[in-house]
Amino acid sequence: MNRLTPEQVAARCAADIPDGAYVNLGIGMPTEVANHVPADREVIYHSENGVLGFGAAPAPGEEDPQLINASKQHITMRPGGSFFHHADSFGMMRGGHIDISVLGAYQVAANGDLANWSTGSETYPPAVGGAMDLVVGAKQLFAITRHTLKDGTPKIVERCSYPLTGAGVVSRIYTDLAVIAVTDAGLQVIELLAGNDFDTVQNVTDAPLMAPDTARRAQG
Amino acid sequence: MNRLTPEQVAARCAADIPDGAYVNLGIGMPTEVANHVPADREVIYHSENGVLGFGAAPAPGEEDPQLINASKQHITMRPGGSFFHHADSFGMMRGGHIDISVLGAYQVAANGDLANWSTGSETYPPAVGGAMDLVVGAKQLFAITRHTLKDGTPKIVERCSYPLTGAGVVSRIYTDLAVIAVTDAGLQVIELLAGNDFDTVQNVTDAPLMAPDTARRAQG
Amino acid sequence: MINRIRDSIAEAIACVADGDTLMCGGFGSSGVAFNLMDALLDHGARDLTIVANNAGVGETGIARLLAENRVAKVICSYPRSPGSVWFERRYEENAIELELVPQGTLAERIRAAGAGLGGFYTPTGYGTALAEGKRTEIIDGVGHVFETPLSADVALLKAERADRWGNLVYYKTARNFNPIMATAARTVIAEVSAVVALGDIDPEQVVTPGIFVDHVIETEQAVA
Amino acid sequence: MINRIRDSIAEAIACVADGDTLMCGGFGSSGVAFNLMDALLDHGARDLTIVANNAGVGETGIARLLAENRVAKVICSYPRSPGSVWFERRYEENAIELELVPQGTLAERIRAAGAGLGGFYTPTGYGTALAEGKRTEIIDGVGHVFETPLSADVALLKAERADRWGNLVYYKTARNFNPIMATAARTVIAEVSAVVALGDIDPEQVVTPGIFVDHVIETEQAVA
Repeated sequence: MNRLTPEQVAARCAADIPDGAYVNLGIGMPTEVANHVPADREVIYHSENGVLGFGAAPAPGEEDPQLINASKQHITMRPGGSFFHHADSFGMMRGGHIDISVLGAYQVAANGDLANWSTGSETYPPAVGGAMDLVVGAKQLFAITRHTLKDGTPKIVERCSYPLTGAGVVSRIYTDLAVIAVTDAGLQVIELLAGNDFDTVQNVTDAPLMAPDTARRAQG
Repeated sequence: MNRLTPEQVAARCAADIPDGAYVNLGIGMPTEVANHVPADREVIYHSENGVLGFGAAPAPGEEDPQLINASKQHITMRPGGSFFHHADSFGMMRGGHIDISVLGAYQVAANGDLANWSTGSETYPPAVGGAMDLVVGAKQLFAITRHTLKDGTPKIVERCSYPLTGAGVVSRIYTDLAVIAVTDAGLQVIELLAGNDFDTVQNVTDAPLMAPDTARRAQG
Repeated sequence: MINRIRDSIAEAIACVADGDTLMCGGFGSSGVAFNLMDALLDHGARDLTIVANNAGVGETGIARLLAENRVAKVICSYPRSPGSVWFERRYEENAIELELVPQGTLAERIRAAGAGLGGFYTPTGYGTALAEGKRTEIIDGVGHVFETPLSADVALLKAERADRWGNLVYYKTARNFNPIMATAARTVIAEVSAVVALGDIDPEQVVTPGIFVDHVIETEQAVA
Repeated sequence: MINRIRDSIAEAIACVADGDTLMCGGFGSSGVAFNLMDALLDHGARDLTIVANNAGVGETGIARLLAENRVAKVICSYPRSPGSVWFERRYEENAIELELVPQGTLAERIRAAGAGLGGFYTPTGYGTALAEGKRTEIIDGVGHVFETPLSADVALLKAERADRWGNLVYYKTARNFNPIMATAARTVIAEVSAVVALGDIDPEQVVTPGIFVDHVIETEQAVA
């Protein structure tokens, strides 16, 4: 089974972000998306820690330790960017001003449920960050994640076993194996990635998937 | 009966504002107080419309129509001043960050009740502005007002007949006839102004006053 | 390419519909989008609800809309000022509805809408006639009033400078309600004294990030 | 004459007492008042409640206070990060209490305290484990959680420049929680990279007006 690299998944997700969109990038794999904006588009990225209009990672040696994204990675600013404090930053999110939120995931369920803050462990501390604000506030929510854990355990599941971040909130899933739309009828594969066939991807997915062909037939 | 001019009342009030105080000046006579800061003090004035650290009125010809106080009069800025929006401005007031609020009054009662927003008239529109935020948020509240209406009707009253802005909120009253402290025992005259005697002032006051001598005896 | 700058003021305000709720920035005559409000008269919208601190003075701005009978309701804190002749006339005629809101509560209700909150408890107004009929609660021994978010269909703002992303900075006390109203309306229109190149506004100094702004009109109006 | 500038960091933090609730600005390692937090170790305060976005990484800041067993409770949104070894150890040992708060709710609770509000309804967290035991309400068809204001005894902030009135400006994403924490603590202490003359900060650009600030310490720490 072939898998995209995290950079390739981020680039595939970036390709679906339209010109002019305001997009929050959450902690983890999502922050990578800012490095892959297609050249013909202007996308304004938002990070929870109080910045709009940031660009790609800086060249080595040009890092500013006080200019970071949600993952605490160094970023650069684009002309037109702005800084603001945390209450204003989350007002943008909760208030419905963000078009797309790209979030990491522990698990995404067939109904769009998202779990990404707690494993329910007594000893491994939970960490919620801005995820719960984004799931209630952003107009559209993309989850970006490896398709499985390293041991092969599916992360795209029939029902989340971890505590939920939000119920029915994810509309698209970008993994190293596929792009998947969450629909009322279930998980619709939009695109198989890295040259895998449908059955290969279905086999490492806990929830039933609909093949790309099914989509075309349903639309036709 | 002699009366101070409004400017003289404002100057008398300003004389009681300590060095380093943050002081909100409300609409009407209070805004005049900023013109009378004693030379040995630094007082930081706040106006509800989003400014801290303003100074006296500008010289004729130097007015900026976009730089105004709560009374919509032109002001000047002192070094160290700042501008901010209305939610931040009222956060300062409601959040307990203002040391003294100087407010105008329709009526002040013997128990510190303040009425300054509505006459209860069906046809004369009410106007509340920031008064209700100040009475809950400022650490100390000074009322500054003419002692009576032009027809002689007392404004310092046993009980307010107009709808209240706040109950038991005023600690000091500055009028064209007297400086009065609101105490648990009632209205204590601190200072008779403009050369009037106690009985003259009591005669145009609806509530019983305690003479300055009484205060000295009580303290002694 | 993102471009919030509009050539025509009529195009910028075309979205206003009869019956809309409009937020109008300003405190007294400072920070008022007079050009947008004049254009609104030509546009013809009526039966409007106006959210603003004041209700206009003289024959300009909100006063002019009141004079032309375009306003059904005013939500404000201080409708009566020297020169607020048209508001006083309409009020006396019982031709206009007034929702009087303490100024800080007005600001906070607008902010709450912009920040996606469901409402808040404030001590402001507790025990007064302005809290009558409202839900109240004693919190830590202090009486509080429950207040709901206040949003609008359109906000008409006055700012000093803008870039094509819609980033705004303001001028002195003309800032007032404008930044919070920018967050709370479905469509946000700003008239500005000058449009500058993208990047000319220092990111540390942006007051209203362009995320909140839909249309920008450059006016000739001098501010100082 | 108003002068918020202190010569000694020990004098600036002398007010901290055992059992205090401290707000610590910062997001990751940006905008953290590391010098004030180091001084706090020498000061000796213990049994502290820390309000911050993170719980420290490596051996600095909050992590160092945790290592030295000065912290009884952490109220934060994201305690676990690469390198948050001391928090993870104390958590595993059950030696520390954690109140996990969604980041936007944390920010809004802090702001509510600073702005004198009694609490607010937010949709954030509704229906999740983090809303368990909290009062909820359906507002306009959307589930909301009631959240209370969060204040502190002392705030330890990092800013870029200050003047003697205590006006503060920040630097890039080092701004983060600092301006709202400045409003919500009884005593506010800021370490700054540079003290400038009164009037050198443009009144349009002040982010935290001095009204919120009690003590300012100039540090040698370079920020860029």
